[in-house]
Amino acid sequence: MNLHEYQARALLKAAGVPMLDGDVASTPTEAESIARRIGGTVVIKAQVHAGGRGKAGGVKLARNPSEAADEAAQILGMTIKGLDVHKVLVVPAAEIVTESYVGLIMDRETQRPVFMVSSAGGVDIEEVAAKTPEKIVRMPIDPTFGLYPHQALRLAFVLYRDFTQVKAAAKIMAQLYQAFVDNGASLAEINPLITGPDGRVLALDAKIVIDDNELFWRPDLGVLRDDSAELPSEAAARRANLSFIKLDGDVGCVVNGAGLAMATMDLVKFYGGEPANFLDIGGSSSPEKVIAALKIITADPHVKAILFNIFGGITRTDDVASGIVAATSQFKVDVPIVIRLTGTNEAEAFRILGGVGMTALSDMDEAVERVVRLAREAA
Amino acid sequence: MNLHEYQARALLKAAGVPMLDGDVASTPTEAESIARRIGGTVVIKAQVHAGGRGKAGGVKLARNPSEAADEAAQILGMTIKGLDVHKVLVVPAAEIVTESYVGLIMDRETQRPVFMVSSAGGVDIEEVAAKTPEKIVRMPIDPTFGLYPHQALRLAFVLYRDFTQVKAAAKIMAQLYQAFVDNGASLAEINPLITGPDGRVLALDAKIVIDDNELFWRPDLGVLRDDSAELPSEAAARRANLSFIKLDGDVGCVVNGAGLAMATMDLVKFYGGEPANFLDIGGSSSPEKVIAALKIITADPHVKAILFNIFGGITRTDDVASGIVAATSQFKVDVPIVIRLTGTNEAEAFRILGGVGMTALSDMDEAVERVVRLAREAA
Amino acid sequence: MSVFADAGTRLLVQGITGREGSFHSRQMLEYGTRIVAGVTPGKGGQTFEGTVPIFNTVADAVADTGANTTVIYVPPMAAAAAIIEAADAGIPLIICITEGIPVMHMSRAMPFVRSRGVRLIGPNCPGLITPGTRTKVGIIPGNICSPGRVGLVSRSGTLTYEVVNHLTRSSIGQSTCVGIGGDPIIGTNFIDCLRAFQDDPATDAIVMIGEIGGTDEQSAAEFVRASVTKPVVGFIAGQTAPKGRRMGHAGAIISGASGTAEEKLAAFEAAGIGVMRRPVEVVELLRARL
Amino acid sequence: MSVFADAGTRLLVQGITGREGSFHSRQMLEYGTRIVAGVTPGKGGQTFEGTVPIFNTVADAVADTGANTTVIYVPPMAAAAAIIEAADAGIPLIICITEGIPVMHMSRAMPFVRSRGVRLIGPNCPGLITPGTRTKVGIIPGNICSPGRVGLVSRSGTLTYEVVNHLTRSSIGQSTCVGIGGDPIIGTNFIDCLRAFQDDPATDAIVMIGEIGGTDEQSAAEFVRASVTKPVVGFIAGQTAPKGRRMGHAGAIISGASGTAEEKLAAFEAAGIGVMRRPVEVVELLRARL
Repeated sequence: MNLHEYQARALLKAAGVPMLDGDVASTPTEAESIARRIGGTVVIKAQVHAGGRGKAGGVKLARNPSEAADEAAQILGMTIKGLDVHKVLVVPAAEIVTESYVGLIMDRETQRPVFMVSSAGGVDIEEVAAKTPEKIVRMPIDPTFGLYPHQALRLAFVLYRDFTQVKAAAKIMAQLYQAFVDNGASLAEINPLITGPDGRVLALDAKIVIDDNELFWRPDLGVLRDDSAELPSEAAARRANLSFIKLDGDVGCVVNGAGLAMATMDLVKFYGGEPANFLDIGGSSSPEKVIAALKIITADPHVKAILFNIFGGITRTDDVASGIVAATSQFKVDVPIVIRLTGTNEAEAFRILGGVGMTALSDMDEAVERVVRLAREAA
Repeated sequence: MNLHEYQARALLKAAGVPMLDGDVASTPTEAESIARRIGGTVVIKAQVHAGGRGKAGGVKLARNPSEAADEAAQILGMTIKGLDVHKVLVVPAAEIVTESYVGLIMDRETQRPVFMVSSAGGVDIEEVAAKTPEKIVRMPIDPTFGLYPHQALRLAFVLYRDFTQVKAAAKIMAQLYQAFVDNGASLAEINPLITGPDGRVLALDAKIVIDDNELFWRPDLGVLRDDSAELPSEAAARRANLSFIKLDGDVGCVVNGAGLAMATMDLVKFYGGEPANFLDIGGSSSPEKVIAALKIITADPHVKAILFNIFGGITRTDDVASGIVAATSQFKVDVPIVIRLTGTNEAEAFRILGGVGMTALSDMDEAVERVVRLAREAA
Repeated sequence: MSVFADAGTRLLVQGITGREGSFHSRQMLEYGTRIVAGVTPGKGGQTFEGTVPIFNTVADAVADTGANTTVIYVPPMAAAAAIIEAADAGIPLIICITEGIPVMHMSRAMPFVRSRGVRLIGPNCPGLITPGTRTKVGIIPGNICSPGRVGLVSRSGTLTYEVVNHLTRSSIGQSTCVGIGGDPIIGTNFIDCLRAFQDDPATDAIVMIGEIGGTDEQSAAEFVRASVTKPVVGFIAGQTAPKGRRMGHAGAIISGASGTAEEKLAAFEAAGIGVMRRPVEVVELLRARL
Repeated sequence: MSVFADAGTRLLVQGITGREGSFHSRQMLEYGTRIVAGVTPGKGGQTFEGTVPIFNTVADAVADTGANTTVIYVPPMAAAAAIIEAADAGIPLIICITEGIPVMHMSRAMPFVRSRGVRLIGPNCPGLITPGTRTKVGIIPGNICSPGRVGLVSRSGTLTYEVVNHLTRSSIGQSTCVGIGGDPIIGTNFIDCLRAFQDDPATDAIVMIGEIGGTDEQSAAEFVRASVTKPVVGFIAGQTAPKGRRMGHAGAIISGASGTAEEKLAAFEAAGIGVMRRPVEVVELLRARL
């Protein structure tokens, strides 16, 4: 789950990371009063889950409260990379002497949190990584032992020579690491970490991504989710515990397992069709999930035919069959449904479907070929 | 540093360990009002750093507030194993169904905290350990990983069969472990851990010993020290950063290093003398420490002669010499002093002593023989 | 012969009385797996299906039954602790089926698992099955498998069944099928399995099923090139997935230039791995190599 | 030859600019020890005594100077972190002089030290000295030592000097003298040193100096009986200490029945170790055995 900058700031601030005062606003009036409280020139920053906000015009300077209101009004009406801006962050404009990058990711390869720091901060760190990887120092941290003081110090020495700044940065490394661990993050970064004319080290912008698996037992983090930052169908799917991604085709897909779901999409393409979505109902699926999945897919007017591709392992195919029967009795599905079921409890599943006059196939290629043909016929 | 029961209770309570309500009193009136607040029969417990309080009459039942005042008055006037009772703990009298022992020690051999639990609690656990060691289950905990849930559960299953009690005890194990680690303890125990008629699991008595090395950076724990529980000379030595133990002989000893100090005592005995104390001025000693050491030793009227035995390594013998010179110029020392100095900066040390007409020996046996003879002559 | 699980497997089931645990334990028993014990704290002393003794702790279960393999079905929030409990009890092979374990939990559990020198398969995986000895540990449907000499390793669950199904229907039996799981942090990777199959005298050819995201398939291809003499055929799911979107589980994400299907397929081809464009092609590719 | 430190020692000093660190670094340099680097964070780029380069981190120092041994003089609250930093930088031999480190810190540091496979001597120890190569690491006064063929290991600091002094004055030189420290948790124990001396061709006899408290001397005696063929003489300090009182450092406490001087001396005698009743007796006991 992506956090907005203002949310990430709050988590880092709670961990003790020094940063400029600032607050979030939903209206121009709010932005104005925050700007008045702060005094002087402020920056108004769009709070959307998208990179390149500056280039898109989502970050503006305002020299006084009334300019702040105007700029906030402008930005609050914007759409950046398809996402509506509902909130802006108002912070003092900082005089910047140096800009660094400090990031922490959960790394697959080392299976542990990895620090990445670079004195080339403030710009797109991925560009730095691609063009001048030697400018990024990486350090894996063993979560068993945590971040040791000497590790924080070594990272800080990458960024600064002045020992006061080194000590300040080392402290921030420790605070960032703690925030990362305590909030079950998969990414936490400060970019840029700046020094001002007074030599102070401050975090200017923050980004945190929370591991979705943490949310189950961390309702305090779950409430940070901004539903308005997602497509309605994707938000609905998430609430139903479905992995769903909207695509541009016309063949709706309901599959169990991410790998099989991707292979199904690949096969739809192979047979000349275009998938309308990626949808994984997950391992232990209930009839309710199937109903929710059908509702979400049939809400998409582009969908011309729907394919169920279920290979039962931990998923019981009879549960899926019951779900299909229940859904089609609850609401009318206007497009043809092709069902492929095999595996755990498949005899029972075929019996359930047969009970309402539905049939199912056992072969994936056969099912995909048929649903692609039906979609093409309907188009 | 030993904590009193009421202090240990406070630390465990802060960690979440369930225990009966209760409070500490310094006067019979305070005890009376606590007893009134609690209601019913209470237990009045002497707060002294000594085992066997019950047998010494330091733990009494009181059926009402006025009895509580009477018993508190009695106990507050007692001396248990040489220690005056200044405080009593007043707690409700518990109805006990089962009594267990739960302890955590920092273990030399495994170099880690070790849990010891036994369903034979409530009595002297050292007796259980000696007579029926199979009744104590030991489990070392790797502090890198901390106490895992399954370890807490295994320990709890040693004590209880009822799963509700097992879960409650496992939680207490985790809380005890956290309190142990967070407070830098070398020992933390609950004895007894009881179940009452309602089945609840409660800590009835608590004991915590803090590692002295923690106190330097933990002033919050340092304030828990009860100076009145020590001999005045030992308290003075501790404040001067000296390791000092009062003994019954007449040869005062000032030595650097615990091993050499013990060997010096052994040699005093070997030559027919009796050491008046163990005193280690430590590794990096300053003249101030020497002055403090001399003051403490000369305050003991039994001391008939004083031996300095200093082998310089990290200790600079010239610092010690300066300290002896400064001390003897500040106050009169009525008993003879035998000085043995060798090692780091010894030439300078001899020069300093020579400057005030003092001499020193280089050989330990020679010095010990001489001080024993001088003490015997003075006796 | 086979890898990881065989006739010598004495299986413990952690979470045997839960919904998933009890369902799949019955399936494993029916298939023929020797389940010697179950663990559910607080239910020690009871039995499962009248035959399998239940213990309060893994240590008790191991002491009493000599279990040498464990399969974990406990809920996500307790699963990493269950892995650690099993490792602490000295069980040399741990298979964790549970999906949805926080990655931070796994990041903390792995150093412990490694410190005990035990093998973890998963989490978020379907487990493994050795049809020749009727040994199933996990959730792979037994009825789609058949004894034979093809080893299979996969990051995916259901996609594995799809491929195994094609093999069985074409009378190509399997030595062992292993699902390693698609989570960011897993205990056993492609290379571990490839090495085991290479060393297994009962395996003649290997099928590996990967997906987009990460670089495990590329490393595995390099390992095949350098150290595997048996024929290998491979599949990559997500060839048509839009870039930069996360597909279902954390494994399936394309970050930056790394981990695209094209890259992985190129690595397969460079290593001499036969590339399946559709799951069904596994049959003809293997036939051509056996 | 010798143990742990010799002509190949390239020494780093952690805390080289502090009061104790600078004093003893000068002493070590004077004695002849090759100090190749110092570490004091924030003073990187400076030099100590005009010759020894100072670095901000141990990793920098190792990269630049190839230091293979480190000695730690930093204050107690930072000392465990300094041990960990040295181990993390891959220095195979760490000597920690610092006294007063919280035991919990050491309990956390030791698993890290072991995970890196490095040797820690101390903490709260005087270090070691090999007179034959003029290599001194720590605070043992060089002037009391002389080259020779007796190895010495001790839990005590100054008591060690006392014994070494007797040896030197009687023309019995030392191969290496090691102080292992008296804290509850130490990195290197008696047995580690006995094994090293037994294996060292330059050592003909061994002196071990223990004290009351704990069971290390008993275990060491058992090791001597089983595995040491060279003559060993031993001393136990605290024979007259009152029971149940803590003497100076945590090592010297008699808890329960275990760790009394009588017990330890009995173990020594049972193992054929020559027992010194006074430090000075080390000379005649060794002479009788050499």
